[in-house]
Amino acid sequence: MSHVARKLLTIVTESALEKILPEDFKKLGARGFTITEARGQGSRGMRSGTWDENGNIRIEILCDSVTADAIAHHLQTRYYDDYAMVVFISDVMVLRPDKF
Amino acid sequence: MSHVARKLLTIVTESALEKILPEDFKKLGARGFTITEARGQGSRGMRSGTWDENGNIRIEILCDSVTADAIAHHLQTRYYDDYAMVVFISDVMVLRPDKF
Amino acid sequence: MSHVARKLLTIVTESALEKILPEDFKKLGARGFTITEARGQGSRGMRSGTWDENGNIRIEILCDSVTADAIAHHLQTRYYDDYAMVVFISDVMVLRPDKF
Amino acid sequence: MTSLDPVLLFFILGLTAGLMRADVRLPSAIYELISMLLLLTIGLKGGVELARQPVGSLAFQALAVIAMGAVLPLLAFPVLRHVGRLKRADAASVAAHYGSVSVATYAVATAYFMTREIPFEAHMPFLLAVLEIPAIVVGILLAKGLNRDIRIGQVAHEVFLGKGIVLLIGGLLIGWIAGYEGLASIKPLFFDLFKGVLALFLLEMGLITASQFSSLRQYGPFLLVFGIVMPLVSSVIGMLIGFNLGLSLGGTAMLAILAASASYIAVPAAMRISVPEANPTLSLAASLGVTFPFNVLVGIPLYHTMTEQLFAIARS
Amino acid sequence: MTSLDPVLLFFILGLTAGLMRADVRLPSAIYELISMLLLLTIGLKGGVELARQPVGSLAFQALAVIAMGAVLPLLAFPVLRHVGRLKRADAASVAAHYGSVSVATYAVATAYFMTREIPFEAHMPFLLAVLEIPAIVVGILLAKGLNRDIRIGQVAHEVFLGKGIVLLIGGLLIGWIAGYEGLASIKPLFFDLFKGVLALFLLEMGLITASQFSSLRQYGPFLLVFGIVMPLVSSVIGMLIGFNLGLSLGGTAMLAILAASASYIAVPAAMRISVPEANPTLSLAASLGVTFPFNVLVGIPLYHTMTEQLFAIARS
Amino acid sequence: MTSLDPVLLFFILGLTAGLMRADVRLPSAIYELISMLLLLTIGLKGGVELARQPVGSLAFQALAVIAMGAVLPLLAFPVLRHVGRLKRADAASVAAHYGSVSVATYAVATAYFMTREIPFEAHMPFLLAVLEIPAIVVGILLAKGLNRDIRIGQVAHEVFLGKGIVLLIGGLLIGWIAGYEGLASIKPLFFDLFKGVLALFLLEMGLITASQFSSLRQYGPFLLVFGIVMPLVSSVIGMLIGFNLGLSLGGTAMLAILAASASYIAVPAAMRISVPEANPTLSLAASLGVTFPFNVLVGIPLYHTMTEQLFAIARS
Ligand SMILES: Nc1ncnc2c1ncn2[C@@H]1O[C@H](COP(=O)(O)O)[C@@H](O)[C@H]1O
Ligand SMILES: Nc1ncnc2c1ncn2[C@@H]1O[C@H](COP(=O)(O)O)[C@@H](O)[C@H]1O
Ligand SMILES: Nc1ncnc2c1ncn2[C@@H]1O[C@H](COP(=O)(O)O)[C@@H](O)[C@H]1O
Ligand code: NA
Ligand code: NA
Ligand code: NA
Repeated sequence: MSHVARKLLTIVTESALEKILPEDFKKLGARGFTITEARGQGSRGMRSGTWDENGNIRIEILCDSVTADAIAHHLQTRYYDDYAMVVFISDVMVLRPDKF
Repeated sequence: MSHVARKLLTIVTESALEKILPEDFKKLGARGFTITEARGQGSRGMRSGTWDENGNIRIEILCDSVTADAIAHHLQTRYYDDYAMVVFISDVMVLRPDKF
Repeated sequence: MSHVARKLLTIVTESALEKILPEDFKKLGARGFTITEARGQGSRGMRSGTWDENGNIRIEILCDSVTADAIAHHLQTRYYDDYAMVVFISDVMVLRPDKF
Repeated sequence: MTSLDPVLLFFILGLTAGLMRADVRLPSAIYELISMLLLLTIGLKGGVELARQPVGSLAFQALAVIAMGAVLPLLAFPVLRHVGRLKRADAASVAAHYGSVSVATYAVATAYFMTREIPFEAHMPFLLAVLEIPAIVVGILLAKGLNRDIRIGQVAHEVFLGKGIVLLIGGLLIGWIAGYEGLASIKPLFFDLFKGVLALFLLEMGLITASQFSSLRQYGPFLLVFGIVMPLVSSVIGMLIGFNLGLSLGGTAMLAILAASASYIAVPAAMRISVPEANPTLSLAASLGVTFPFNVLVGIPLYHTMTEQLFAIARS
Repeated sequence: MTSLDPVLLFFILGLTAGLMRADVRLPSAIYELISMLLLLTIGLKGGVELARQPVGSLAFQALAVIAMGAVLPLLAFPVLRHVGRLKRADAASVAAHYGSVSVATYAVATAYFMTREIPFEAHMPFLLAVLEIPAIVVGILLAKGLNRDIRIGQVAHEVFLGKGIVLLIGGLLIGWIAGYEGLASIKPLFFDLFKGVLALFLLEMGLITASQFSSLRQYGPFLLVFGIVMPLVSSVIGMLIGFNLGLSLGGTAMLAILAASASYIAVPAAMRISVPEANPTLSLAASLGVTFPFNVLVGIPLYHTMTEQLFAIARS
Repeated sequence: MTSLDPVLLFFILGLTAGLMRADVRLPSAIYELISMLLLLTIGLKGGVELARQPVGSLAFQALAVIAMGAVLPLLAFPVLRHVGRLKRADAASVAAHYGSVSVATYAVATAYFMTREIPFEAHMPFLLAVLEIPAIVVGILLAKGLNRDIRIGQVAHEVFLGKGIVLLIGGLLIGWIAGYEGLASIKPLFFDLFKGVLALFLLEMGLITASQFSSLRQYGPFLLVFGIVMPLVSSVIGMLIGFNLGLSLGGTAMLAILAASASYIAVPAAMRISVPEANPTLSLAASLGVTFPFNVLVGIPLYHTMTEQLFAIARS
C-alpha cells in the first residue's frame, strides 16, 4: 500500500460557526470535513456546551499542505478576534491521496 | 519517562458499521479502540447525523505500525467501495507501549 | 504565517474524572483543553457510554513539550492504576504559539 | 374527502419548514424516544384488544401475509431493473423497501380509523411485525443469490431483534397479559398522549421527507412514478388478500395500507449491512420522498374508499 | 401579591441548585424538546382562539408593535453607550436583546393569566413572533451602519426562519385551521402537560440564570441597574401602546410584559453571526441574569397591577 | 402473590431483550429525563402529603434511619471480606452500596402500594434522601481509614448535592409549599404520567440488569448469594426499626424495602472518586444484576407480607 502524506487541520470553535464555515472551506479547496461536538476551556473562558449557544465543535479537514495553510490563514484573519477558536495542523498519511 | 512510538489509525465512516468493525479490529490485532459520534461531508455527500442511519462515527485505534497497516488494508479492500469512509494514520508517542 | 511546534496531549478516560482533571491540568500549566464524549474498549473491557457512569471522555490539550510531559507523568502516577485510561502525545503546528 | 387530520397538519408544517431550510428538527434522542413510544403503544393497543377477542386463525393469516411480503418485491424487482434501469443491487434494495412496511404510515392510519371509529382486527400490529421481514430476505436473495457470503448471523439478528419488532411484539404481549384494566395506570402516557406524540413524529417526518427531495431530483422521474404506482398496485393486492382472509372492512383496508407502505427504518438498516453495494439514498428518496407523503396525504383515504366499494359490491 | 405560582418554585429550585453548583441540568436534547413544545403550544392556543374570534385590525397592530420593537433599542442604545460606557458593538447588541422578546417570560405570563382567568387577545402569539425581529435589524444597523458587509442572507434566514418564529407561526396556523375540536386528540400532550413542561423549563432556566451571575459580577453594577430599569421603562411604553391600540386589559398587560422582556435565544444567535465583535456574555448576563428573574418574580404581577390602575383611571 | 404489576412486565421485556442482545435502549438523554421526573414526582408526592399531615418526630426518625444506613455496611463488610474474600476496597464499596438505597426500587414499591391502596408515611421520600448518605461515609472509612488523603470536598459535594438528593428534597419542598391544589396544574405531567414513565424506566433497567449478568458470571456464585441474602437480612432490620419507630404498616414495609434495596447511582459515583481502587463492576453486578431484580420481582411482596405478619402478631 502506498501511504501519501497530507495535512490534518483541526479547528475547535463555537457551534454558531457551523452554519458558516463549510462554505468557506469549500471555496478554499477542502474536499470534505468531519465535525464532532465538543466542549472546553481556553482564553475565552468555559464553553460547557450545556446550553444552546455556548458549545464548541471540533472540525477536522484532511487536505494538502497548501489548502491547510490557506484555510488556517483565512480563519486567522476573519474569525480569530471575534470567536473562541483554536487551530492546529498535523502530519498524517492517507491511503487514497486523490480524495484530499 | 519513556515515550515509545506507535501509530494512531483514525477512521471516519458510517454509523452502520459500528456493529461490524470491532470484530474485524480484534482479529487484526487491535487491543482497543475509541469511538466518537461525528458528522461530515465528503465525496458521498453530506452525512448530517440528524437522522438514524446517516450519521458518522470517528474511530481511533492506537497500535503498532504493522497492525495499523493491516487494518487500513483490510478496510480498503472490504469497505471502501461501498461505504462512506476516510482513513488516515499519524505518529504518536505512548507511555505504556505494552498496551498497544 | 509562522507555524510553531507544540504538543497535542490526548487522554481517553472515564467520564467520572471530568469533574476532577481540569484542576490538575491548570496546576500543571495547561492553558485550555477540549473534551468530546467517547466510548470504547480496552484492557478494562467495554465502556459503551449507554449508561451514566460507563462512558468515556476524550480530552485534548495543546501545550508545550514540558507541560505535556508533566501532565502525562502526573496522570500515570495518580490515575493509571485505578481508572480506564489511555494517553498519547503527538506533534502539531499552531498559529498563535503564545496561547499554549 | 373529509377535512385533514390535525396530525397531518404537523406533517405539512415539517415539510414546509424543511423546504424553506428552517431548522426545527427534533434532537435525535427525542426522535428515538417518540419512535419507541409509538411502537410500544401500537403493540399495547393490539395486545389489549387481543385479550378481549378470540385470536382466530392467526397462524394462517401470518402465512398469507408472509407470502404477500415475499411476492411484492418480486413484482417490483423486474420493473425497477428493466424499466428503471437500476443496477441489480439497487433494484433489489428498493424492491425490499416496498415489500416491507412503514410503522409511521400504520400509525397515521390508526389515527385515521380512530377518528372515524372504524374498527379493525386487534392483531394487526402482529401482522405489521410479521410483514417487516420476508421482503428483506427476498431482497437479499435478489441481490446476492444463494451463493455469496453475507453476514447471515448479523443480518438475522438485525432483522428479528430490531427495535421495531421487539417493541411491537413486546407491547403486544404486555397488553395481552395485563389487559385493559391492568394498563389503566400507564394509559396516560401510552394512550392519551398517542396522537400528540404522533404529531411531533410527523413534524419530524415532514423535515426528513423534505430532505429527500433533493436526492429525488437527482434520480429523475422514474422514481417519482414508481413511488406512486407501486403502492397503488400493492394496495389492491393487500386489499384482495385481506378480503379473502375474511378480515373486517377496517382490517382489509388496513392490510391494503400496509401493503402500500414502504419501509424506511428496518429495511435500510438491514440492506446497508447485507447489500452494501446498493445506494441507500435511492431507496430512501422513493420511500420517504414520494411514497410516505403520498400514502398519508392521499393513499389512506383512497384505499379506505376502495375497500368500502369492494365490500359494497361483495355484499350486493 | 398572591402566593407564588408553583412553576416559579421550580425556577427558584433551579436557581438555588445552580448557586450551590449542584448538577441537576436537563440534557440539552430535553431542553430543546421542551422549548419546542412550549412554542408549539403557545402557537396552537393562539390559533384555536383565533378560529373563534374575528381577527380585527391585525395588520395595524403588527405595525404598531414593529415600531415599538424598533424604538426600544434606540432608547436603550445611548444609555448603554454613554452611561454604561459599553463599546459600540456591545451597546448595539444589548439594545437589540431588550427590544426583542423572551418566549419564556411570555409562557410564565400565560400561566399567570390562566390561573387568574384573565383573558387576553388570541393573536398575542402572532405579535410575539412579530416582535422578535425588528430589534435585531436595528441592533445590526446600530453596530454596523449601512455600509459594512454583513452576511445579510445568512442573518435574514436565521431571523425569519429561526425555530421560534417557525414553530409559533406554524402552531398558530395549525390551531387556526383545526380549531378547538380538531385539536382535541392532541390536547393531552400540548395543552394538559403545558404547565408541567413549563415547570421543567423553569428549573433549567433557574440553572442558566445562576450560571450568568458570575459574569454579571464581572461587569459591575451598571448592568444590574440597567437590567431592572430598562424593563420598567419598556413596560410603560408597551402598556401605553396596548391601551391606545384598544386592547383588553389582559392584552394590554401582556404587551407591557412583552415590551419588558429581553430575548435570550433569537437575538444572541443572530448577533453572534452579524455582530461577532460584540461580547455575547455581556448581553446574556443582563438578559438572563437580571431581567428574566426580575420579570418572572416581580415584573409580571407589577405590570399587571399597573395596567389595572391605568384601566381604572381610564374608566373613571 | 397477586398478578404482576404491568410496569414489571416492562422490566421483564427489557431483561429479555437485553439477554437476546436486542437493541432497544433509551437514548441516555431520555434515561436522564426519566430519572429526574421520577425523583421530582416522588418528592412532590411526599411534600403534598406532608402539607396535609403533622410531621411528628421527623428528626428522631431521621437519626434512626441514619444509624441504620451506617450499621448495614458494617454488617456487610466482614462477610464480603472474609467469606467473599474480596479485597478491602472492594468489600468496602459493595458494603456501601447495600447500606444506601435505590430510588428505582422505591418507585416500584410506591406503585405496588398505590395499586393496593396501602397508605404510608408522607415523609418517606425525606427518609429516602437521608438514607443515601451515611453508607457512603462508612464505606469510605472502611476502605481508607481516617488518615488517607481523600478528595473530601469533592466527595461531600458529590454526595450532598447529587441529582438524587437535590431533586428529592427540592420536590418535597415544592410540594409542601404549593400543597395539593397548588400542584393541580402540573399534575398531568408529574402525577398522571408517573406509572408510564416508571414503565419506560424499568424497560431500561431490565436492559441494564441484563448487561450486568456477564460480569456477574465472572465473579462466581458468592456475589449471587450475597445479593439475595443481604437484602433479606436488611429488610428484617429495616422492618424492626420501622416498627419500633411506630410507623404505620405501610411505612414499616417501606422502610424494610429501603433497607433491602442497594444503590446503583449515588454510591457508584461517590466511590469512583473516593475509593477508585475498588472495582466498580463488582458492586454493580451485585446491586443491579441480582438485588434489584430480586427486590422488584420477589422482595417487595415478600417484605410486605412479612410486615403484615409482624403487625398481626403485635396486635394479637
Ligand atoms: N490549550 C488548549 N488545548 C486544547 N484545547 C483548547 C486549548 N485552548 C483552547 N482550546 C479549545 O478551544 C476553544 C476556544 O478557545 P479560546 O478561543 O482560547 O477560548 C476552547 O473552548 C477549547 O475547547
Ligand atoms: N477531506 C476530508 N477531511 C475530513 N473528513 C473527511 C474528508 N472527506 C471525507 N471526510 C469524512 O469522511 C466521511 C466519509 O467520506 P466520503 O466517503 O468521502 O463521503 C464524510 O462524511 C466525512 O465525515
Ligand atoms: N488501543 C487503543 N486504541 C484506542 N483507544 C483505546 C485503546 N485502548 C484503550 N482505548 C480507550 O481507552 C479507554 C480505556 O482503556 P483501558 O484503560 O485500556 O480500558 C477505552 O475504553 C478506550 O476508549
Ligand atoms: Na409494502
Ligand atoms: Na423587550
Ligand atoms: Na439498603
